[in-house]
Amino acid sequence: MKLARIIEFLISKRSLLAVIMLVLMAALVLADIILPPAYTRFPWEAISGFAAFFGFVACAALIFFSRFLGEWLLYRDEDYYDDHE
Amino acid sequence: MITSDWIHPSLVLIAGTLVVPLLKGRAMQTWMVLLPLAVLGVLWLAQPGEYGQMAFLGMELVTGRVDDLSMVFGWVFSTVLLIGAIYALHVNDQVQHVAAFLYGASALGVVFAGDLITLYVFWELMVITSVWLIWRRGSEVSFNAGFRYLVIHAVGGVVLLAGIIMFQFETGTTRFDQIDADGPAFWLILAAFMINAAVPPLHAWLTDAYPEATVTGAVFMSALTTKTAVYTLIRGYPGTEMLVWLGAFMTLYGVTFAMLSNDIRRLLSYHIVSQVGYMVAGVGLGTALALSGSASHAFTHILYKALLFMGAGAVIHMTGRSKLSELGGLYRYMPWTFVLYLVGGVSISAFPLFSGYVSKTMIVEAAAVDGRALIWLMLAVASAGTFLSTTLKLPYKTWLGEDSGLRPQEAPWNMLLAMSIAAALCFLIGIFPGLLYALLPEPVDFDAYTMSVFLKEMQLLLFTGLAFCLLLKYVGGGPKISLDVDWLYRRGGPRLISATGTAIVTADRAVRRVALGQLMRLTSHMERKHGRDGKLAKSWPIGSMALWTAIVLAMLLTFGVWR
Amino acid sequence: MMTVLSFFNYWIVVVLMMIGFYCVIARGNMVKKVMGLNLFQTSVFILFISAGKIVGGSTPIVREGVELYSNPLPHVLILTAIVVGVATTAVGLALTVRINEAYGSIEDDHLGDEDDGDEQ
Amino acid sequence: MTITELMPFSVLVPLIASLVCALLPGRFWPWAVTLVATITSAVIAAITLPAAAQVTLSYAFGNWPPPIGIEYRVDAANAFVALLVAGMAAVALPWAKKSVDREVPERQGAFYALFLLALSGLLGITLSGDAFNIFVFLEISSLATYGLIAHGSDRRALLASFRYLIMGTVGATFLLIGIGFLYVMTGTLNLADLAERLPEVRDTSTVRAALAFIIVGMGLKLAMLPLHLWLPNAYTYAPSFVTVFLAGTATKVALYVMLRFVFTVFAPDWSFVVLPLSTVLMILAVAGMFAGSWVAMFQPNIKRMLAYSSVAQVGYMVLGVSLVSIVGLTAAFLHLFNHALMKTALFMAVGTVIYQVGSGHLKDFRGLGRTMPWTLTAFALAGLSIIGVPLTAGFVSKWYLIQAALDQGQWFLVVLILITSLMAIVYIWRVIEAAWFQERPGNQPAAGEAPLALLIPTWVLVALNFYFGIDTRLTVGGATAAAEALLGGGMAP
Repeated sequence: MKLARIIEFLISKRSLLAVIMLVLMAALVLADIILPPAYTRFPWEAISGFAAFFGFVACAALIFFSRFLGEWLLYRDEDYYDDHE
Repeated sequence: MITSDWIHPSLVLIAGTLVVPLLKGRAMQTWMVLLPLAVLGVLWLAQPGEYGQMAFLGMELVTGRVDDLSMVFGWVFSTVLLIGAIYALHVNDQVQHVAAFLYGASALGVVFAGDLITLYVFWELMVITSVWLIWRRGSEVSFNAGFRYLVIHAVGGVVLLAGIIMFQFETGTTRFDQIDADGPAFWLILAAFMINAAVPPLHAWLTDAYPEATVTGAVFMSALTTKTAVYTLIRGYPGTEMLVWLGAFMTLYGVTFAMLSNDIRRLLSYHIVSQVGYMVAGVGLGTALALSGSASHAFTHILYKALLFMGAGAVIHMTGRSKLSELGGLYRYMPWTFVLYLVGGVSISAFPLFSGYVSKTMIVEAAAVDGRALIWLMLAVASAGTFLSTTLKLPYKTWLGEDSGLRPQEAPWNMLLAMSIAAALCFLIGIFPGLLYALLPEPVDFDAYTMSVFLKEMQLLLFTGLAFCLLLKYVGGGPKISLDVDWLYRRGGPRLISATGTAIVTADRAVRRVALGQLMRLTSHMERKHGRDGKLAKSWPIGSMALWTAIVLAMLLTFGVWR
Repeated sequence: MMTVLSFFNYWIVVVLMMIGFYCVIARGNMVKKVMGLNLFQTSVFILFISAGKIVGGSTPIVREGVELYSNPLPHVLILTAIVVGVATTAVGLALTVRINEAYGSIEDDHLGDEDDGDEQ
Repeated sequence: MTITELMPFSVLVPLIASLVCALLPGRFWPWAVTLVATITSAVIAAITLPAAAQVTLSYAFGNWPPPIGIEYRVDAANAFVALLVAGMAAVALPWAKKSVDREVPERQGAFYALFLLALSGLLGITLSGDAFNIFVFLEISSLATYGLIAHGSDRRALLASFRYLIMGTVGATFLLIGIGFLYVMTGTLNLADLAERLPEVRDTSTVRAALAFIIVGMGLKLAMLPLHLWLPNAYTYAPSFVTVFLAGTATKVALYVMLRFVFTVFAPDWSFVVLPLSTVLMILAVAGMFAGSWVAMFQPNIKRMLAYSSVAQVGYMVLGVSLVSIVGLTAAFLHLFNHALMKTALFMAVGTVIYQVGSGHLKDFRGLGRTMPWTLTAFALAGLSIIGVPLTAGFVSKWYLIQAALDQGQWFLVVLILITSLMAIVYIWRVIEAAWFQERPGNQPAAGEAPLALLIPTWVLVALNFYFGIDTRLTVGGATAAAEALLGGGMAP
């Protein structure tokens, strides 16, 4: 399988890929700082790199919130419904 | 129903489906591909207008209304039928094929229905055909899930019917345009549409049933039921303020519960809820841009969600496992499925160059134009969450991550072909959004590929990815299920019913004891004098019948005669 | 007092009817039930016939010297109703015989209980 | 021979044929004679309906002019019911042959003679324009029915028949009392004549009592809750064919008699005012709809389940009546017709299963969907009609019922109708679930598909359910004409 080997290759170079990604992300934020904001319909649209910050925070919040929700209230064993149906 | 420039596509499909049980093997497979192609051909020939009028109970039915909005859905439904049929070619179960095609026919019937009665008939038909796609999985779990699905939609159907009746009574027509009734008719019809659109808390049927459907059936289901509901909402309820908030809430609800899911198709089902949330919010905004966004998002969503369900289905089909906690390291064995799935993943996450990008940004933009800051933020969080679970968590835990020791084959050719077609369409729409926009009812004044939109979206997504990589060990999961609203009727409801049942029985007994006691006291006096061994209060079969007769007669006489 | 007495035929009807209906309700024995039913029907017959009586009227047979006849129509009707009543009684008694053969009892009191099954 | 002269023969033909039938030996000839007589009746009724819808037909027996002689007076309402009764009998008879051979193997001459008597009695009730004549025909059909029910193979059939006899006689006697009161007050028995003379004397307690007695008496025969207690057992233990026939006809005719008295003899603007009739009927109807559906959901015996469902369906009809409007009465007549179609189809399907399997218990339905697909599909489709799914006849009548309720602004009735429809889904579903989703236990004999003689009539009725669900001209037209004939084209307050 040729495709499998390509994926294998990519995985073996994952630190390099990570560096490339980080550079790319830095470039995105830089671009956002350099270019003037197209709209300022919301106050945060004027802040450069807000979307990056927001994405990071939103992701972290979702991870922790859902985990909290699960452990606090919603998680049950997989056979929870079995014994009554 | 048939005129020179209009053949009802549902009719074509139903007629064609009747042939399916007669066919076998290669002939059936050919037929299954030809039939959706024929429907596409019929749609190609369709001209805008209204066709198939019939009189029924003094109302005028319009079985075929062709306009731009119904055509958008018509096109995508028949396309996904073709893709789904190819994906299911290897399945040797005619019941499933018949059910799937009839299900598609009913969904088409709904979008081309020009009046509420026709809509209702196809709406119900959609339920009773699609439930077979769940039951044919053949397990007890899927039977129970299908049954709950059936019950909820039966209730939804009754609600819809009640709404239609009141609508007809109020407005004197059953024509299906924007629902401008007020009072119960408005709310009942809206509630029925919302059940099918899986708006929380009426969504649990979806996440309960879809993961238990057959591998191929889930592909059709993911595409049709919720999107017909989106169509009816666009048609009937544009600009309903409540829907903006419900939609935004849906997007967050879906992504949150998706994070908790262990079953891969349950995870994807919660993302249906989340994605439909965007469309519902768009309907609620009600501006031309928002409605175009909803329609086009439904279009792209059907394609990429089908692709995701096909990818997940291929994994289930080849490994027999569906739990994230039992999967892992499959990339060596199913690399094509992996890559094609990822195309779906980046599409749903709205990466530039893929289909989700050109439609979702439109709804978000519409929210921004409307100046709704909170809605905008909620939708943005949901975007991050979508990327997080469908494109990062699920593929990571399935194809990469810890090796589960599974050594499956690559999926069969027809599955890969179907996925490739869907992936190609996702890509095509992402690159040439004009093709999609041209189908929409309103001219679209929106360009997704401006630097500002592009930068924001890329930052949002890539930094979500960064957070995922850093916080990987905190991501929830494991062999657990999470409770949802369905708990209310799976556990809460039965408990409540048995409690009320006991209460009713006790109350009934008490009332009867008191009533009979009174009666006995009354009659025992008579009895001591007149009866030797007779006891009036004893319940003889004939005695009680005759007694009731006497009671009713006495009632009528006292009320009516000796006033 | 006079009015009550002048309607004495209706009082008889009412009393008979009540007795008959009470029998149907309260008696478990099927033959007694049929008898109660007979009594009940008979009371109605009396109601019809007494309504047809005209004070001073003779029997409705055409003969010399009589001008005033009672109304003959109720008699004719009740003749038919009596036939119906007899038929009902016959069918009822026949059924009672068959029930006695099948169950060994004609007490309607919980007769069906011994059959297991689907009566709730 | 004009239609007016032909009309009485729909009653006379089965009456005379029953005498012939009682003397015939064997199994074929009684059935054949019955079939011919029934079809003749049905054809005459079919010819009568269009003519009666135009103008009220009147036939005087023995050339004694009414109101002295007995008159057959036929307008759209009776013609509609008569066609229903004779038509149902004609459809049920081809089905009867095999089923009766199995369940009543001996003395079929007498059995079919009783059937013909019952049929002729029911037709007589509908066509007669004379109050006492109605009572006599009521007793003829009832006595024949008791005999028919007693033919059931289970010994409980005897008990059911006896109880029905007592209750039926009480009901008929109540009717007789009512008629007696009316005669005392007006001196006439002719319905049309009564209607003319009553207004002078109607402010008396006697006339009011007459109305009360007639309503209770007919409520008994109609199985209106709480006077329905005789019905479940009678339907359950009677031979399948008898159940098939009675379910479609007997209660309908009783409803017709009640309507005839309440609407034609007493004017509705009087009868619904002196007694709180509208309220009483509505409460009883709603109670019947709920209680019948509720009990049906838990019945292990399918015949019994359908019997309780009939109690619920009678509730729908009475509900239509209680609304006292053209639309409400139309709904009642429509449901009277449509319910006959669906319930007959359902009982036929169950009877077919009983023919093949020997029992009508739910547990014996398990796994039958695979081995008897045609029978069980017929059951499921007729079940759709009783639920009231669009494109079936059941939908049409419920639609009109709901319209009638809405016209009166009774929103809660709409909700109740829809809830009881959901309950109907439950009890029909139980059978479908057993037939298709459960395995046949190994200790039960496998059953093959039923013979065509049973399947074809069942499917004809199923097809009619769908035909009248789509093409509603005949049913809605007939029902509207019947309702207008009763209400005199005007609206009651």
